[in-house]
Amino acid sequence: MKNGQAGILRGPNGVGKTTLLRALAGLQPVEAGKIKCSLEDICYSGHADGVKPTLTVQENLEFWANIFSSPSISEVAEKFMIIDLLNSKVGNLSAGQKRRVGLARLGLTGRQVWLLDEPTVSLDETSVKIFGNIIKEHLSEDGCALIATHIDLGLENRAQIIDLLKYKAASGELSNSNEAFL
Amino acid sequence: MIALIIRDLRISVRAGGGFGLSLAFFFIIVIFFPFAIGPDLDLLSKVAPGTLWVGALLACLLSLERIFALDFEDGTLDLLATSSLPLESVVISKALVHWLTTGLPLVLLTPFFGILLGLQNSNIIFLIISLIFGTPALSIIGTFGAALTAGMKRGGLLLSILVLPLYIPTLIFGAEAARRGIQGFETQNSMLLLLGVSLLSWAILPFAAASVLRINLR
Amino acid sequence: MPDLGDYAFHVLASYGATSLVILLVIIWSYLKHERVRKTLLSIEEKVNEK
Amino acid sequence: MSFWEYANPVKFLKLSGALLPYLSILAAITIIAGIIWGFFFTPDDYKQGATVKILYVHVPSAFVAINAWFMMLVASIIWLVRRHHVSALAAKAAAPIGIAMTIIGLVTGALWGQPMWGTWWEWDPKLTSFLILFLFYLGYIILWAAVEDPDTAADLTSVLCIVGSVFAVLSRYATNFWNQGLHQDASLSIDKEEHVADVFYYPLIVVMAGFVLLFVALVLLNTRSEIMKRRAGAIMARSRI
Repeated sequence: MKNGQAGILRGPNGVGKTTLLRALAGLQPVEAGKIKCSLEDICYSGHADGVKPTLTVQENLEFWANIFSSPSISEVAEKFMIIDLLNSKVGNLSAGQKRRVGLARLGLTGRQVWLLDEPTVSLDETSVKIFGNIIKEHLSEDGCALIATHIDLGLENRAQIIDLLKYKAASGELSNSNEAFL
Repeated sequence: MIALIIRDLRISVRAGGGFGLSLAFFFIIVIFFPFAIGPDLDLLSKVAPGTLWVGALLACLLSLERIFALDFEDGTLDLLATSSLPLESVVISKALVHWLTTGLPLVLLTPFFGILLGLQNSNIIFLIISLIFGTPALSIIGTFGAALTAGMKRGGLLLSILVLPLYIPTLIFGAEAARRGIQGFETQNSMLLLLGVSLLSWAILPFAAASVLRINLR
Repeated sequence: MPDLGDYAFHVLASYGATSLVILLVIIWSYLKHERVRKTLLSIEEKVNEK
Repeated sequence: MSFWEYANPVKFLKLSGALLPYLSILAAITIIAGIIWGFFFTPDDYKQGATVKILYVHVPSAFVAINAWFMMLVASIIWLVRRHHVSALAAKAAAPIGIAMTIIGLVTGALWGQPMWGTWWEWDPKLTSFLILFLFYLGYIILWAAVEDPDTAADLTSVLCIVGSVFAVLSRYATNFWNQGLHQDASLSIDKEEHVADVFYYPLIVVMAGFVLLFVALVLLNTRSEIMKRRAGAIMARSRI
């Protein structure tokens, strides 16, 4: 993977897309192979949004902006089309709107490598398109992204599709912890 | 870290945050003891330090499960773990918020509850000091227990079984200090030991809790 | 048999309780060991046949 | 050849299987010999009369109960540092035996206390800390049972064991301190080894050695069960692939 490139992880359910992303993010131990990237550059976004229903959108974003010490949230909010929602409570939003708030966090981190696990769940068509554009912009700013998804994000030539099924067949092995007992 | 503390405080005072639940629980325990023991104020004042200590401990226990459960479910914990904030400071913030929303209000209300149990002289100050020293230990030990059971279904009961034995030294020293103080004996030794337990817990448990959290996030 | 005097009950009960608990632990461990050993053997056999 | 070679589960199974029969027989002989010596061939204590014979079951079980936890602590640390599965499973295997020994210690303590102190239960620091030890064992065993993934369970229980050790020691001192506050000097102290006369001491040592051998044998047996259980699971997982 180079800067300015995106990888799309494909493969049927249970093939290990989430596991791979979590391992890359440093949440899970890696059983084989190496990661050539500092954990400080990686931003992971999973199935769950990590936004609090009792707080407003603004409070949620401000919190993450603080954690990643990035200054302003208004720019990012505009990009992700949630600027009108800033003052409403997340609990009152629809699933798609909530997802957008969750994704907006990516823009706040200022990190180069985005690891996205099913980012487009519950987004409508226009939001998907906008999100695709955001990723393109991120790529053109020398970032890179690894995305597990089944939907076409419109990244065309920038994206390199990685089908995990092949690797699964090649390396169908036991976990280390089981191996010790054989 | 401060941002995390502020956010958690905000969540806990918003609707459904559970702030006040453990206070109400504490209040009810204090009221129920006279019902069980009888209205004799002399007798009540003798058991009052122990009652208030056990009450505080149970009230603490009640709110432990919430410390990590919500953040674990909605993925916040994953995100925090991948952020530049070390998990140790996440643990410390969580424990601090737990103390601010549970321990501190309990300490502040103790003088009033003491009156209900016949503790009406100025010696109640010893009880309050012992709670000030002891409740932080309850919070951090509880946070460790919550980290241990984060992500488990039916973790609540397990959490109590794991945490209660760890509470024993704090309870013994704390209640001892309060009892001695109220009966007019010197309390220096037990207070210092209580403080020692608190400081020791705060020194070692953030690391243990963070390592356990990492294991649970795998 | 030594004369235990007034304390016969306490002494004998202690020995009784101790041997009871120890025997229970031994039997429990042994039964578990046998059960697991048999399942393992049957599984190994099955895999070898294939 | 290094000691760590036996951290390989398969090698461990072989070695322990060969060792176990001898160990069990040795444990049985030692315990029975020690008990017979102590029960039939030692005089009554001038103060405590025949109850002193409870010594021969009470002290060894208490000794094993405490040291079983200590063994679990060491095994847990080895697991966390060197990731040898046998070590984690040995810690798991020791817990039920430790809790059984704790129960024996408590029951025989009560049976001894009744004629000596006039009550079945006394909040004596030693008895109290045994009750607390019981709680620690309970939490440890329940945590093992509650976590599905074996490696996660091993990690979590290991950390609990280490933290628990710190707090168990604190509790020990706390109970000492706490009971001093109420009673004067512990008139109820049947403080053991310190002033046991030689006649009682030698058979006691034999029984203690027997209990330790029994403990080791039982831990080996239970560790074998755990290893075989994991092995069965691993073979199943492999055949599925």
